[in-house]
Amino acid sequence: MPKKYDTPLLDQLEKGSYPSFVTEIKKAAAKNEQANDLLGALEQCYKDKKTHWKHGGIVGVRGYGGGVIGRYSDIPDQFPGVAHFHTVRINQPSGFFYNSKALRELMGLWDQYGSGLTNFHGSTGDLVLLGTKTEHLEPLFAEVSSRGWDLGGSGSAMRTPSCCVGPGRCEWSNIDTLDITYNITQEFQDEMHRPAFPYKFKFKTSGCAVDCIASIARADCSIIGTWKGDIRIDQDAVKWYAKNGMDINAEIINRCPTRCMSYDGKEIKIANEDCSRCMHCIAKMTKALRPGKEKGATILIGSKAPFVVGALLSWVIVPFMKMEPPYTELKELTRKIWEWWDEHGKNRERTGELIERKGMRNFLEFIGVNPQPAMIKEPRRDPFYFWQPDELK
Amino acid sequence: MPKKYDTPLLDQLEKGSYPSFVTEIKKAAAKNEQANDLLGALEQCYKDKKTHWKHGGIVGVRGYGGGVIGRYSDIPDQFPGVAHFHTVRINQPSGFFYNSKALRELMGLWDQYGSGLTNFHGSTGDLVLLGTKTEHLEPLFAEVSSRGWDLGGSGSAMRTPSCCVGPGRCEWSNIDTLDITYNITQEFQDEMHRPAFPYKFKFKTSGCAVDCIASIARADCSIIGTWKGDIRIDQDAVKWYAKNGMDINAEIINRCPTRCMSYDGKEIKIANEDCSRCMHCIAKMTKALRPGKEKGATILIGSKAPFVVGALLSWVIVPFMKMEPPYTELKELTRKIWEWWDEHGKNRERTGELIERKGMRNFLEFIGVNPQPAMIKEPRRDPFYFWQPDELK
Amino acid sequence: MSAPQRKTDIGPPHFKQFLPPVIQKNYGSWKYHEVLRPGTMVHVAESGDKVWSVRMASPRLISTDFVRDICDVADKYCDGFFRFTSRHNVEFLVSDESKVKPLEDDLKKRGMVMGGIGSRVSNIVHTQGWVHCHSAATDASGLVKIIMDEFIDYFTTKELPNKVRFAVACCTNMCGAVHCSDIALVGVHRKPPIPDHARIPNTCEVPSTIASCPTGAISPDPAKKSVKINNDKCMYCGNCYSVCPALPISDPVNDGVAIVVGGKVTNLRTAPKFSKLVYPWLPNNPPKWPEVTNAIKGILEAYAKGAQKHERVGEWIDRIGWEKFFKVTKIPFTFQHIDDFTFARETFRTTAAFKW
Amino acid sequence: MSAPQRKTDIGPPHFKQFLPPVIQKNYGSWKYHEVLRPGTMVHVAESGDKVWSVRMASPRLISTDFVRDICDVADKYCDGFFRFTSRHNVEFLVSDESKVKPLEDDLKKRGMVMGGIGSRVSNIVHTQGWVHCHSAATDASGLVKIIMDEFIDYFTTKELPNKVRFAVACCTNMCGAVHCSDIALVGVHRKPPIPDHARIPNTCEVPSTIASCPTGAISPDPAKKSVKINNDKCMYCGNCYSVCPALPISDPVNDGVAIVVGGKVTNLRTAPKFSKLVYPWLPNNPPKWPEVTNAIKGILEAYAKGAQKHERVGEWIDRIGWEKFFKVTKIPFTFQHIDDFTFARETFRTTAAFKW
Ligand code: SRM
Ligand code: SRM
Ligand code: SRM
Ligand code: SRM
Ligand code: SF4
Ligand code: SF4
Ligand code: SF4
Ligand code: SF4
Ligand code: SF4
Ligand code: SF4
Ligand code: SF4
Ligand code: SF4
Repeated sequence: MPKKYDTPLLDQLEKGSYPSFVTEIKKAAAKNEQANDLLGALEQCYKDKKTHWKHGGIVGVRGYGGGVIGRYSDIPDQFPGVAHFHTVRINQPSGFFYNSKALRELMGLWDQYGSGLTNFHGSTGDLVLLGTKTEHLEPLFAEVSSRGWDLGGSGSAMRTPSCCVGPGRCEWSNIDTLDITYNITQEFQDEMHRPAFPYKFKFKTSGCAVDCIASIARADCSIIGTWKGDIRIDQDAVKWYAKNGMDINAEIINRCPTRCMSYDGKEIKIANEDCSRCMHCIAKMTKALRPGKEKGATILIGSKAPFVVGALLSWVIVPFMKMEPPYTELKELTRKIWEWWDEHGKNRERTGELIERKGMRNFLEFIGVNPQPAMIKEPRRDPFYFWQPDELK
Repeated sequence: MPKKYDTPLLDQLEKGSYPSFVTEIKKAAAKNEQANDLLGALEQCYKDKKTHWKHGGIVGVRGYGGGVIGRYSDIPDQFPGVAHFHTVRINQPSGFFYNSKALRELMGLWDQYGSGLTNFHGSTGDLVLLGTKTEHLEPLFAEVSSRGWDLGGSGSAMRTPSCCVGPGRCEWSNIDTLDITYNITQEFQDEMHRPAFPYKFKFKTSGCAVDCIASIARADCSIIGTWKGDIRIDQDAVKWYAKNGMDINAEIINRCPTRCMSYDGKEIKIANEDCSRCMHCIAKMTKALRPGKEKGATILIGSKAPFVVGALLSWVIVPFMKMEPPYTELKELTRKIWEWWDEHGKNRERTGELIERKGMRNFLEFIGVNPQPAMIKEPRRDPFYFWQPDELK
Repeated sequence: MSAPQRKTDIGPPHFKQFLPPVIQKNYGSWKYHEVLRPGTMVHVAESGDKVWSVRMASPRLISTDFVRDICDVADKYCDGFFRFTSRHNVEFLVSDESKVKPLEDDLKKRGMVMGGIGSRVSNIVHTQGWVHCHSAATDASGLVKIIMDEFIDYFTTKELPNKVRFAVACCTNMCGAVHCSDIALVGVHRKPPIPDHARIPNTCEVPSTIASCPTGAISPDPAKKSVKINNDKCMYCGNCYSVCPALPISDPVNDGVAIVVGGKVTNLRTAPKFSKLVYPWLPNNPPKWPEVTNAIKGILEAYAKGAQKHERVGEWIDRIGWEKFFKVTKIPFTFQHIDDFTFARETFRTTAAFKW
Repeated sequence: MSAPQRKTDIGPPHFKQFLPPVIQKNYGSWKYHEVLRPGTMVHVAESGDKVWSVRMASPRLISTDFVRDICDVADKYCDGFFRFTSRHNVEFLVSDESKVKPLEDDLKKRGMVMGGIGSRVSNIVHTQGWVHCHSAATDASGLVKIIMDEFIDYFTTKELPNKVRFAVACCTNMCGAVHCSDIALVGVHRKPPIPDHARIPNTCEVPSTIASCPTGAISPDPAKKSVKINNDKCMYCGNCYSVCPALPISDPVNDGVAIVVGGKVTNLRTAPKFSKLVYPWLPNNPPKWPEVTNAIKGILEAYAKGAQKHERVGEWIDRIGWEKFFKVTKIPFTFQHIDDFTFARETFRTTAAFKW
C-alpha cells in the first residue's frame, strides 16, 4: 500500500525510546487500506484537536447482541477506508496466555478481514481487533469461531471476565483465578452474548489482595483470593533478609497496618488474629512469609467508573467463600444478584448504584446473606434507620 | 409545700452516689407548687414511658422574639402546676463565671417568679430557668433585666454564643475567648432577640484545638484559637518528664499525627513546618511545650445535629484570622455569611446545609475568601466540575 | 410592688466582674497546670501566682437551693467566686492554698462528689427529656443519673486510657453532643406516627406537615382533610410531630435508647470524629434502664482493657477495626448498623483487608 | 472460498493449551520469585523448577506484524509461549535459563524495551481516544507515548519508592483505571454542548436525551422540537452527546486534560484509594502535550524525593497532607479542586489541625 497521507504531527510520535503506536499503524498501513486511512484520519484529529468519530450504530454478527463496537467516521469522504471502522472484541484466554501458533493464525485472519491493527488488550481484557467494515463481520466471525475463538461482551450484558496470572505463575494465589474465569465465562455464555441486563456487569478475579487485575476498582463482581489460618513464617529466610540489608522494622513491622507484627532482631512474630491479610509483609518478604492454608475468596460487589454520581470501589459482600469447581456457590450468588438487579434496576443502572438506591438490607436479604461487620468500614452515624414489623413488639 | 405525689419510680433515682436531679426537684417542690407538680408529672412519664409535654406555643416577653421556650402539659388537669411550664433562657456570662452575690439575687427572683428549678447550663450554654407560667414572664424579665441579665436566643435567630474558659484559666488559649464571646453577643443583640434568619445560628469559641466547648461539632461558626511559629520547647522540662516516668516515645513522639517530632533520649525536636498544631504533645507535656507566638484563630463553619441529612462537623473556611478587639474582620465575615444565607437559605436550612446545596464556590466567592488547601481534607475525586466564562478562552 | 425598669438588649453581665482577682491579674498569662487529685488541679501563672480549681459534680437540673449552697461554699473558701464547666460541673476557684483541703473536706461532708479531671469520665452533656420536652423518646436526666452512679469510680478515682465523654439526647434532634461523643445515648422511636384524623384538619397545616418529612413518607389524604403516612418510608424521626402535634409518635413499648460510640471533638492526634451506631435499640426501662447500663459497661470495660494510653474510644476502635470491636464487645451486628442513608457508600468496606 | 462452519457460544480457548509445560507441571505450586533485572524475574516452584519471565513494553495498539514478531521471538526462546500482563506488557516465559540472556539480547537488537518489574513505572492502562472513540476529549495513545518516552528510565532502570501506576482515559467515562491510579489523565470538556436544532428532531429522542443529563441541565424546547441546555447547570460531562449525536461538545480550544493522583488498587498497607484532582485542566497540545508531561514530572519528582520506601503516591500524600502536597508541588489550588458534587461534604476539612 503506498503512503497516502503526510502525517507531520504523528511522525513526531515515532521518536523517543518507547515503542510507538504510530509506527504500528504505519506498519499495518503499508499493506492495508483501512489502516492507511486510519493514519490520515488520526492525523486530522491531531490537527483539529478533536475526535472525528461518530456514534456507533448497532452492528454485529448473527445470533449475538454484542461483541462488536460499531464506529463511523464523521468525514468519510476524506477517509473512505474508515467510513466504517468497527472493533471486534475477541474473548481472551484466561490470564492472557498464548502461544505463537494460535496467534499467528488469528493475525492472518485479521489481515484478511480487518485493518491489521489490534489492542492487546482492551482494558476490560478482550483481545480487540481494531477496525473493520460491516460486511467483513460475518465472514470474520465464521473464521475465528471455527478456530476456537469467540466474541467477548459489550452492551448491557455480562462483560468479558478477566483475571490475574494467579496459579499460572504466582506464589500468592489462593484460588485458581484462571479456571474460575474460564468456568464462569462458559457458564454465562448466553448472558454475555445476548444483552438482557439493565446495564453492563463485569467480573474480575485476583488470586490475592495484591489485586493485580484491579478487580476492586472496576468489576461489578470482584473475586479476591484470601486465606484463613496463620501466616507461615520461615525464620531462616527472615534472617536472610536481615543479612541482605532489609530494615525489617522500617519496611515491614512499622508498615503493617494493624500493627500485629513484631521483630526482636531475630524472629518475626505475628498476632494472626489481628492480621487483616493486606499482603504487605508477604509481598515484600516473599521468601520468608506465606499465606495461611485454608483458601477461599472474598466477594466484593459494585465498583465502576464515575458516571453518574462518582466512582465506586467494590464492597465486601461475602467475606469468605470456598472456591472449588464447579463454583456452585459463586454461580448461585451471581444468579441471585442478577435476578434482583433485573427486577429493580433502572436502565443504565449498575449493580452498585442499585444497591445504594435500594439499601444494602434489601439486597442482602434477597441474596440471602447475613449482615456482618466485614461489610462495613464503620457503622452508620445517624440515628435514622428502619425496623421490620417482625423485629418489633 | 406538702408532699403531693407518691413517686416510687423517681425515688429510686435518689439512691446512688451521684447527686440526684430528683432530690433537686424535691428540694424545690418543698416550697414551690410548680416544682411539686413537675415531680408528679415526671413520675407519670416514668410510669407511662412517654413524655407528657405538648408543643410549645409562642410565648415570650415584649419586644423579644425569642429567649423563652413555651411548654404545656398534655395532662394539665392532673398536674395544674405545670399546665404552662415555660423555660427562660438567661444569657450566661462568658466562660460560665459567677460570683455568689449575683447568683443569690437571681435565684431569689426565680423562686419568686418560677419553679425554683434551673439548668446550669443548657447545652447551648444558657443559664436555663426551668418552668414558669405565662403571666410571670413579663415581671420576671423586668426584674432580671434591671439587674443586668438579658435573655439568650431561641428560634430562628443567633443563639447564645459560648466559649471555653480560655485566658481565664488555661495556659493554651491563643485568643481571648471570653472577650470575643462577650463582644459578639453585644454586637449582635438584635439578631439574637428578634429571629429573622432562615434557622438558628450558633457561635462557639475555643482557645485552642483542644476545643473544650465542642465548637467544631455544634456551632454554625466555630472559632478555634491557634498559632503560627514554632512550638516553644523547654528541654529541662522534657528531662523532668522523662525522669518522672513518662515514656516519651510511646506517649508523645509516636502519637504525633504528622510524625514531625523526634526524641533522642535527651531532647525533643520538632519539624514545625510539618506540625498540624493538633495540641497532643503540648497537652500531654504542658510544662515542656508551649504553642508558638503568633496568635490567631481558625474559623470553621457549618456544624450541626443530624437532621435532615446527617450531622455535620464544621469546615475550615478561614485558616488564620487575627483576633483583636473590636474583631472587625470576624464581624464583617459574619455579616457576609448571614447576608448570603438570608438570600439563599430555605426555611429551616442551616448555614452548613446551604453551603452544601449551593456549593462551596458560591459561598466563598460571596464572602470573598480564596480557595485554599486548608479547606479540604482532599481534592474532589470525580472529573465533574464547573468553569466560569472568564476562566475559559 | 411595681416592677423595676425593664431593659432590653443589654446582653449578659460582663464576665470580668466574676473573675477572682488572681485571675484578673494573670489573665491570659498561665504557664502550666498540674492535676493534684481527680477533683483538684492547680494552674500556675507566668507570675508564679496559682489558682486551685476544685471540681464538683452537679446533676445540672438543680434547685435554687443547690445554687445557694454553692454560693455558701464559695463565700467560705474562695471569696464567692466559682464557675461551671462546659460539662456542667462546678469549679471552685481558690487562690489561697490553705483553703483547698478544707474546701474539699467541706464538700465531702455535704455529700458532694469531686472528680472528673484527667483521664476519667466526667459529667454528661444532656438534654431535657421527660422533664421538659415534647419530643423526647426517653428521659435524659434519669439516664444520666444511673450511668454516673454506675461509673462513679471513674469520676472520683479510677483512671482510663483517656477522657471518656458521655452524652445523652432524648430524641434524634440530638440537642447536645451525641453525634461526637465517646459513648452516647439517643432516644429513638420505632413506629410511624399515627395520624389523628379528627385533630389534623384544625391543628395542623397540611403542606408544611408534608414538607417536614425527610423521606417523603407523608402525603395528603384529601377525603379526610388529613395526611397519610407511608409506613415503608417512615424512619420514625419524629420531625413531622414537631410540626403537627396530631401525629403522635410515642410508643411506650417500642421507643427506646440507641447507643452510639467512638466520636470525639478535640483535634488531638486524630481529627474530630462522629459517633457510630452500636446498639440500635435498647428498651426504655425506667427508672434504672438496666439494659442500657449493662451495654455501656461492656463497652467501657472493653475499652479500658484494650486501649493504649491516650487513645480515646474512637481511636481505639479505629486501631483495632470495627469488626474486632464487635467481636470483643460481643454486640450483635444487625441490618440497622449498615448505613442506608445519604452517605451510606462512604461506610461500606472497600478493601479485601479486614480481620476475621 | 466458502466460509468455515461458524460456531457460537463456545467461549474463549481453554488457557491450559497456552501454558508452557513448566507451568502446567508447577501450576499453583510456586514458592517465591526474585527480580533479577528491571525486565526479568524468575519464579521458583516448590519442586525447584523455575520459570523466567522477560517483560517487554508494548504500545498496546499493535499491528499483526508486531504480534508475529513476538511469536518469532517466543518460538526461538520459549517454545512459542508468552503472555500479556494486565498492563499490556508482553512476558516471554522461559523455562531454560540458558535462553534468558540471548532472549534479552535479541529483544534489545530489535529495539524493544524491557522493564517495568518492581518499584518502577510500568506500562499505562489506557483507552481508545482519537483512534477509535466518538466520545474522546483527548487522545490516549499519544499521551501514553509521550509520557512513557519522558519517564522511560523509570521503566528500564531507575527505582522509585514503590510502583507508580499511570492511567489515561480520553473522556469522563473513564474506561480503564483512572479513578484508582497513582497518576492519571482524563480528557475533559469545558463548554456545554451546542444543540444542533436542525438535526435533533430527526436524530435524537428528546426524553432520553433529557434523562441522560446527570445535573438536569437539559429541558425540552417544544417550539423547535429540540432541547435547551441550561449552561449554568452543565458540567460538560458529555453524557447527553453519547445519547444524542446532535449535541456536539468537542471544543478544540477548551477541551483538555485533567490530572488526578494518589489512587491505588492494591490492599497492601492501606485500603484502595480513589485518585483526586490536582490539575483541573491542561491544554490539548498534540502531538507532545508539553504542559502535561511537565506537570507529571513535577509530581513524580516530588514523590521520588519525598516518599518513604514502599509508600505509593497516595500514601505519601496522606502522610504529608494535601495542603503540603500543593505546597511542595507548587500546583495552584483553585475552586475546581473543592468538591461540589454529591459527596462534597466528605472532602471538607473538619479539623483545626492542618499544616501551614
Ligand atoms: C475499548 C475500551 C477502552 C479501551 O481502549 O480499552 C472501552 C471503550 C468504550 N467504552 Fe468503556 N471501554 C473499555 C473498558 C472500560 C472500563 C475498564 C474495565 O472494564 O475494566 C471501564 C471502567 C469500569 C466500569 O465498567 O465502570 C469502562 C467504562 C465505560 C463507561 C462508564 C460506565 C459507568 O457505569 O460509569 C462507558 C459509558 C457507557 O457505558 O455508556 C463506557 C463506554 C465505552 C464506549 C462503548 C463508548 C460509548 O459510550 O459508546 C467505548 C467504545 C470505544 C470504541 O470506540 O472502541 N465505558 N470501559 C475498553 C473495553 C475493551 C475490552 O473489551 O477489553
Ligand atoms: C434546652 C436544650 C437542651 C438542654 O436541655 O440543654 C434544647 C432543647 C430543645 N431543642 Fe435543641 N436544645 C438545646 C441545645 C441544642 C444543641 C446543642 C448546642 O447548641 O450546642 C443542639 C445541637 C447543635 C445544633 O444546633 O445542631 C440542638 C439541636 C436541636 C435541633 C436540631 C437542629 C438541627 O439543625 O439539626 C432541634 C430541632 C429544631 O430546631 O426544630 C432542636 C430543638 C429543640 C427544642 C426547641 C424542641 C423543639 O423542637 O421545639 C427543645 C426544647 C426543649 C424544652 O422543652 O426545653 N434542638 N439543640 C438546649 C438549649 C439550652 C440552652 O439554650 O443552653
Ligand atoms: C473546664 C473545661 C473547659 C471549660 O471551659 O469548662 C476543660 C478544661 C480543661 N481541659 Fe478540656 N475542658 C473541658 C471540656 C472539654 C471538652 C468538651 C466536652 O467534653 O464536651 C473536650 C473535648 C472532648 C472530646 O474530644 O470529645 C475536652 C478535651 C480536653 C483534652 C483532650 C483529651 C484527649 O487527649 O483527647 C485535653 C488534654 C488532656 O486532657 O490532655 C483537655 C485539657 C483540659 C485542661 C487540662 C486545659 C488546661 O490546661 O486548663 C483543663 C482541665 C482538664 C481536665 O478536666 O481534665 N481537655 N475538654 C471543660 C471541663 C468539662 C468537664 O467538666 O469535664
Ligand atoms: C504480571 C502482573 C499480573 C498479571 O496477571 O498480568 C503482576 C505480577 C506481579 N505483581 Fe502485580 N502484577 C500486575 C499488575 C498489578 C496491578 C494492577 C495494575 O497495575 O493495574 C497492581 C495494583 C496496582 C495498584 O495498586 O494501583 C499490582 C500491584 C502489585 C503489588 C503492590 C505494590 C505495592 O506495594 O503497592 C505487588 C507487591 C510488590 O510489588 O511488592 C505486586 C507483585 C507482583 C508480583 C511480584 C507477584 C508475583 O509474585 O508473581 C508479580 C511481579 C511484580 C512486578 O511486576 O513488579 N503487584 N500489580 C501484572 C503486571 C502489570 C505490568 O505489566 O506492569
Ligand atoms: S493478584 Fe496476587 S495472586 Fe494474582 S498475580 Fe497479583 S500477587 Fe499474584
Ligand atoms: S498481611 Fe498485612 S496486616 Fe497481616 S501481618 Fe502482614 S502486613 Fe500485617
Ligand atoms: S479549648 Fe484550649 S484554651 Fe480552651 S480550655 Fe480547652 S485547652 Fe484551654
Ligand atoms: S502539636 Fe500535634 S502535630 Fe504538632 S508536634 Fe505536637 S503532636 Fe505533632
Ligand atoms: S434532644 Fe429532642 S427531646 Fe431532647 S431536648 Fe432536644 S429536642 Fe427535646
Ligand atoms: S416520623 Fe419522620 S420519617 Fe416518619 S413520617 Fe414523620 S417526618 Fe416522616
Ligand atoms: S474513556 Fe471515553 S473516549 Fe475513551 S474509550 Fe472510553 S468512552 Fe471512549
Ligand atoms: S454535558 Fe453532561 S451536564 Fe452538560 S448537558 Fe450534557 S449531560 Fe448534562
